[in-house]
Amino acid sequence: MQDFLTYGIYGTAIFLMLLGVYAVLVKRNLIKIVIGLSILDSGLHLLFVAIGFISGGTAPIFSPMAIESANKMVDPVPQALVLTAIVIGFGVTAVALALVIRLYRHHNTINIDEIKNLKW
Amino acid sequence: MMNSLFLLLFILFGSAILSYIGHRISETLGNIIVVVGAFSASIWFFVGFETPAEFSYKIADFDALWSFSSYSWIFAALVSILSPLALLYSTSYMKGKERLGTFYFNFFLSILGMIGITMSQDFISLFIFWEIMTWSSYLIVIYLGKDVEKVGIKYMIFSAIGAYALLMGIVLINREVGSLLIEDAFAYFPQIQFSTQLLIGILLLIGFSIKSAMMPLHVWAPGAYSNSPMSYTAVFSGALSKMGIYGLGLVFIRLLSSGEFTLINEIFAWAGAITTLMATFYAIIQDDAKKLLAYSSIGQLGYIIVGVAIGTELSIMAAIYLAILHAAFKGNLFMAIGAVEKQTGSTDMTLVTGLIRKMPLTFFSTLVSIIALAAVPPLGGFVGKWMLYQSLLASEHFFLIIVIFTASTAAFLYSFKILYSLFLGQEEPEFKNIKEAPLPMLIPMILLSLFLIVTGTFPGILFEPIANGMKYLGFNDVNWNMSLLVNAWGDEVNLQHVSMYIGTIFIVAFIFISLKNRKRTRYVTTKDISTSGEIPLPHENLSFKLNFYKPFERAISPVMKKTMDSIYDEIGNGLNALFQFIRYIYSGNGQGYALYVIIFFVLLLLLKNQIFGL
Amino acid sequence: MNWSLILGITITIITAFTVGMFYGGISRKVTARIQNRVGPPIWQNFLDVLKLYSKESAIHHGWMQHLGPLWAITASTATLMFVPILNNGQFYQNLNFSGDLIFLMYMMVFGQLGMALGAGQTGNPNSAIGVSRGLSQMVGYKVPWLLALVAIMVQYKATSITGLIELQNQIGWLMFASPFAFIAGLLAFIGMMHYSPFDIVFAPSELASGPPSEFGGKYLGLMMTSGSIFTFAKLVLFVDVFLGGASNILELLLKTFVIYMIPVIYGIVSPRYRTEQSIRYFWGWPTFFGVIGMLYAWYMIS
Amino acid sequence: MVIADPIYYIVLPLLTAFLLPLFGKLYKPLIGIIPGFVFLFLAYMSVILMIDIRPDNPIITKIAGWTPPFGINLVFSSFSGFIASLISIMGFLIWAYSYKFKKVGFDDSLKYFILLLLVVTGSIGIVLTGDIFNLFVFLEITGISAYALTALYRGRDGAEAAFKFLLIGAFASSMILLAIILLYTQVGTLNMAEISVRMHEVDLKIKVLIFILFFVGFGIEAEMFPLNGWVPDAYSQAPGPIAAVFAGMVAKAGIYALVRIIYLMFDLEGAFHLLLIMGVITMIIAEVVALRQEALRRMLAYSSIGQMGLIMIAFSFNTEQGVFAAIFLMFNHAIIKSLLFLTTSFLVYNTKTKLISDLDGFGKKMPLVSLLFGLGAFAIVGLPPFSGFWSKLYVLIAAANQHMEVIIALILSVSVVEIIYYFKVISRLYFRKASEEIPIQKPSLNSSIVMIVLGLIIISVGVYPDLITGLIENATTSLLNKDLYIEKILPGLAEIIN
Amino acid sequence: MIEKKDSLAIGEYIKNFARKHSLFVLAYGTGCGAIEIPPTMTSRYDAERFGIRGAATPRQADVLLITGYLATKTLKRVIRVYEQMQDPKYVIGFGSCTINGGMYWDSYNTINSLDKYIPVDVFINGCMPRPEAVISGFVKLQEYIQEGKADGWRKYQNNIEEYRENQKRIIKNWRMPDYNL
Repeated sequence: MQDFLTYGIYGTAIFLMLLGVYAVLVKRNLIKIVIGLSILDSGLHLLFVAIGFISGGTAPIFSPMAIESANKMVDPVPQALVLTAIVIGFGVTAVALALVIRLYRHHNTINIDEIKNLKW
Repeated sequence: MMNSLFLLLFILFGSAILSYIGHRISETLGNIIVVVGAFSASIWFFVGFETPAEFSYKIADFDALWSFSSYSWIFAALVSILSPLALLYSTSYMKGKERLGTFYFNFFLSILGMIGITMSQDFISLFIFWEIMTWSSYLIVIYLGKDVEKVGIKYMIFSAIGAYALLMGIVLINREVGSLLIEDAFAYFPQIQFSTQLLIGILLLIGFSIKSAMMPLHVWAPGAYSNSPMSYTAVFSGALSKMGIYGLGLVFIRLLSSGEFTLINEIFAWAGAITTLMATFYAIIQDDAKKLLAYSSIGQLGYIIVGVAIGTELSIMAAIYLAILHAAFKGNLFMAIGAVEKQTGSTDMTLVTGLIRKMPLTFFSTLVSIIALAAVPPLGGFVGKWMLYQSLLASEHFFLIIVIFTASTAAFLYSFKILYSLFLGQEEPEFKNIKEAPLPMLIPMILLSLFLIVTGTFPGILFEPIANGMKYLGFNDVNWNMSLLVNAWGDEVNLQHVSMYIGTIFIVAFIFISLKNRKRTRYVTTKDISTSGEIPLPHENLSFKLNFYKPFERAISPVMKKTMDSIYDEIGNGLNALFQFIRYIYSGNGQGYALYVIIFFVLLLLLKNQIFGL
Repeated sequence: MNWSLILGITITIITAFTVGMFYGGISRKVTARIQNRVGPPIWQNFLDVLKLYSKESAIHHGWMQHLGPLWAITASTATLMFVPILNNGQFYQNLNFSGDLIFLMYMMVFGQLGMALGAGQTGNPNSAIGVSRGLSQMVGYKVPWLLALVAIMVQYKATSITGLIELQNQIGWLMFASPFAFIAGLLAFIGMMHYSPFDIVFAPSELASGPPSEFGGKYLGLMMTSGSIFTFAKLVLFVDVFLGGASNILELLLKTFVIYMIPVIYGIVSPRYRTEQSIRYFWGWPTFFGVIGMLYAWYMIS
Repeated sequence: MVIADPIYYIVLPLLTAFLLPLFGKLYKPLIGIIPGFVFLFLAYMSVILMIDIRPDNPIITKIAGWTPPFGINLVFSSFSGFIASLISIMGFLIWAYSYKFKKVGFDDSLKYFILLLLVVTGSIGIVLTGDIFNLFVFLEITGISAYALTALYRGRDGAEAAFKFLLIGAFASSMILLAIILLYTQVGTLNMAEISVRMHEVDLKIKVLIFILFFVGFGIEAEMFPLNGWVPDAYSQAPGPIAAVFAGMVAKAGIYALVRIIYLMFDLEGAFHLLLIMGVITMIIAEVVALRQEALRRMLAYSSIGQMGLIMIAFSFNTEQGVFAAIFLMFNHAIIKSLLFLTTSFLVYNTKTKLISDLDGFGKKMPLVSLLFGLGAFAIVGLPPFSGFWSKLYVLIAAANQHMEVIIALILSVSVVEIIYYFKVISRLYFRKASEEIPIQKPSLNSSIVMIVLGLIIISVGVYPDLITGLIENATTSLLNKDLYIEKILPGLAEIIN
Repeated sequence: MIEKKDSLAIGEYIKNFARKHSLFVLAYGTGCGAIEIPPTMTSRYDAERFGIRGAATPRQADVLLITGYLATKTLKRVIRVYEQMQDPKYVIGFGSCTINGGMYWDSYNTINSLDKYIPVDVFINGCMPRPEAVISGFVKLQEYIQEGKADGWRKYQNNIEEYRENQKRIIKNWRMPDYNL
């Protein structure tokens, strides 16, 4: 059960990443591409959090109870990092959406195939 | 305390800057600075040295040493003599052109480069000066803005290929020898592995031979020589190309001296000979005097390359002698053609005609140069050719001698063509008011002509420094006489007898033919010719100009079908198409780029075993 | 002043002139006889030259035309001076030891260049066309000629003619010692004489005699003088190089006459080549023989 | 005595960036002036720090008092310090160049300076940080501000370029993040020094996987082929000085990160081979494509990629000479390519189409700018006596000492291509008649001064390379001496672990 | 003892001897008479035995052979050619046409008497003259040369105005280059 959960989480993370990549590579709609990026990020974040997770572990706060079960304490670092990463991902998404708006105004389309002024 | 060598460069660089500033202010001031600067550098070169002057320093961890060897002194002297003359000529030739400041700046820089090359006793400063010379000459080549893309880029491409071949050789020497001093390289070179020796040798040879316009690598030369202002081309063809010869001499005689490289010597000698022959053929079919001279320069450089590549005592002597002579007569010729261009506005040999009576002194200097070029006794050119043939005979290069002798004979064709087309033939009313070239242009031409005449009888004045310089190349006891040529088998040519005899007979016959019927000998215009009674109209010019050597062209047509130019063009076009294709990689599609990332990533994953040796 | 040298030079030139003129006359006579004519007397050329010198007026189109014939005569006599006329110094030695074969090859062009310039100045298109053809043809025949001479120079390690003559006193005529070189040389020599079929340079009816078409009177006279001297000089050179020279004047005349008759007779029965045809001819069989001669020489020395 | 601490490299610009709108509210011109002071201070501090710094005494700053490996630390070693100083000085110059930013409105100017400050922060942060995750954060700061800067102009296709940049950049960050995650699972730390020490414990296969992820991720910033699709678009669409920022800072930071990863963390022999191969491919393809460009700035962008390829090649030799050459190249490329972009900005601004073919006769119209462009072109193709020559020479010498004759030949043949396209431009500038008279916007005084300063640096380093070689030698030693780095950051750790 | 005058005479004799035996003929062969030149020159009659040979250009020629009628157009050319020849030079009028116009005597565009326009030394009668006649004409010319009587060229020089006048009468558009004779 625990394995199933672990692998399930990992599997979900990888699935999300692949989904994101698929969206970015295949979808022609700029918004969908941005969504794809977000999904990709989410997958990564999930993976990161999952790594730090220990089944049945405690919060990484030093307390007398925690000290005796030090092995059971989940790793705090990934969690901290994921928070940062989420913020960054949010920033990127925001910029991306702003750009999409700009692109739509400029080109009157959000089909990426039609936005190819710069090439070669 | 300033080093005298450093001062020499400083004078040149200062002149460059000052002449730029001077020309920004007024042309006269600029011209004065140019002439004064050029001559003071030259005078300083000849009188200012307490030999042997040396200047050694370290730059970026490389030992560098400046000093004139007796061998490089010859070439430096060549530059120092030719360049002030060309600059003097230039003050008049370039009168009224735009951006003179830039022109003279680059002119001085390329002189600086040449002097620097000859004084560099280490490869690093040699290369630096080499490149300075190259780019400054490039800027002059495209200075007039004609065919900038074609000619300028071609020149730069080939210069770059040459320079980079040189650079590669230099870094390999650095690796093998651990020092960039030329002397060290000579000393340790024999200890290097043979294949590396070979590679270094070939690279250096390619580097140097591009500047001296050897056959498969010559295509830059015709355009570059004919497109730059003639005052510069005099130096370009006369002195700058000799820097390649200088380097070839060093490489062939000092570096590849072990005797295992005879094949390379042979290849280069043959390349030089074929250069000569083909360039001569191309010169023959040109209709523009500049182009003709440009090809002729290539041809003449071919002889010199042959001489250097053969590498016997006499051939080296011949090569250096020819190099000096070529500087004199080709410099003179380019100046003369420049004078024609200046006065008539064209050098198209089918248009300009009958200038002999308008520009007699220009004609005289052209004639003298052409005689020297065609190696007809009793002028200096013959001496060099004679020595070259003798050295080839003595070193048993029989078929080589045939090739270059044929080229030499064919050179008469273009020699005559240039004299005939520009100066002889019927006079054109259009050119009625042409005047002789101004004095600053004439003086250098006359001086060089006198030099050519003197060397015809007394080549010894050149043999002295040459013999001196050849000591540096390892030929210690070079025999020379003031005016007696002796070959390996003891056969000799006494130049004094030759000149005396020719002079005497010429004068006697001249007196005879001038005095005979003197009263009833009269001059008639070139319109008064026997044309089966037909009377040519004033504007009809009957001079035979177009397709002058058509029969000869027909005879040699099989070898002219595919030019080196067209081969390079094909390569260039092919590469361009390929590059254009590569360009489409950047398709402009953002998703595509993202896909590249993924593909690259996947590829790395797939190939990781190969890459990381798992 | 070295009066004996000057005397020798004068006598040599006069001899060469006389012989050359007579040879010219003989060739005209022979031509006439072959064409079933009586022909002019063999001294006809003397009369022609004399007449030309006695013309009372002359024109020139400028200095180069004035000087052109001078160059020609200078070159032809100079060639003569550096060729040993007779072996063993029996005749005037002149300047035999001051020049060698390579020098001579260039010296022989000197006059042509001068003539070409003179002809060029006239402004007559025919002259220029003639010069163009002449120079082109020269490149043609020089190749086998060079091959022949270089083969000999290489094989016997001598570039001076006196050296070659001495050598031939020991080993016999080079004509037999180096037969291929001889054939190449002879074929080239035919071209050098500018007789038919290689006379497109002077083609009288097509080009109005080509280069000399604007030369008349004394200029033409000087040119004819120079031509006859040059003919003799070339013959002597050929005889010296290939036929072992001559030890007395009679032998010399005999040998030169025989050699001279080859181009003459060949010419009489030949039509005219166009320029490129003649160039291709020279670069064909004669060059082939020259190359064979060269290989032979190479084989002999190694 | 000025307080000189590497922490200011991060803190000051970051703080200024966020406070700038406030300043702007107080007094409008402050928007331009304040960043100038910040950059000036950073540049000054760089000089102060660089005077003392030696390979054996890097300055290590512990942020918030946490000692490594627990806290984040900044390492100002000879190498990172050199790059950081370069970036900060370039930052100052670019500020000076764009001080009177195009006379556009308050908003644009504000955005511009904020983003400029952020880019500098991010780039310097990438260089200085000793923590891998921190590096990622700085990379993202750089990235986001770079996307925004690319799209700064509304009139151009900036948004398109920015979006492509973003798309690829997001992939890069994902990969780096994934790599960090994997790395963390393996070594359980994020401090680079400690990672380096613990790296040998990692299974080789995982190690390679992590490496590849890092390689691809940083390769995008380092403009490696085929990950460089964004480069020409971004360079050509961003404001002129920003292209210089990209060439001089962002790309440098990217290659720095890549090199750090390779040299410090992964002792994989194959990494160097891979770097060499990718360097060669990048260089060749970029230069070849540059040859066929019609737009000047795209051409420069491709040329920039080519130079990055050359830098990669130089780094891949893994010898002292190679690293020396590479750092020299980085320096030269930052200076020269910035000069080129800054001058190009003026050239292009005065043409209608921004194509090379429109540049006929600009040598007369804009003598100073054209001259400096020519100088830059001469320098970048490696003609003596300009600074580019020396770095190219050192690369060749390094390659020669590695017995890589083929690589030398390739580098040199590519240089020929480089010469062709640069000289095409020069010949158009100077040796063609101007087609028509368009009113020309002359460069302002401050930008002229900046460009002249850059030109002077090029010439003086070219004539007397020893000006800079001492610093570069120190930097080389510092990069190659991995143990020293670890020892200084984590005293005694190596012994404990081993 | 030979007087100075005698020596001059001897010199003149020798010169004339050479001149007479070396006649370079420039044939102006526009008329039908030109057909007789080839037989004269070739094997059957072989004029070369008298030292007569063809010249290609007027500069080299001694004898100008006018073979037949001259149209007003061709006269101009003939005058030009004649003036380009070197002294001493001789003219042979060949056939009746050159004497009195022959069968073209009343043609509107031919000249009747050549002698009016350029000095003719020897006329050869006949329409057309046979090679024998031609050769006899040449022999006559040789005789004149030896005797010094063939001085048409001198006559032309001395009476140039008169000749010019005659010439200009025929050639209406006198556009000849101004040769200094």
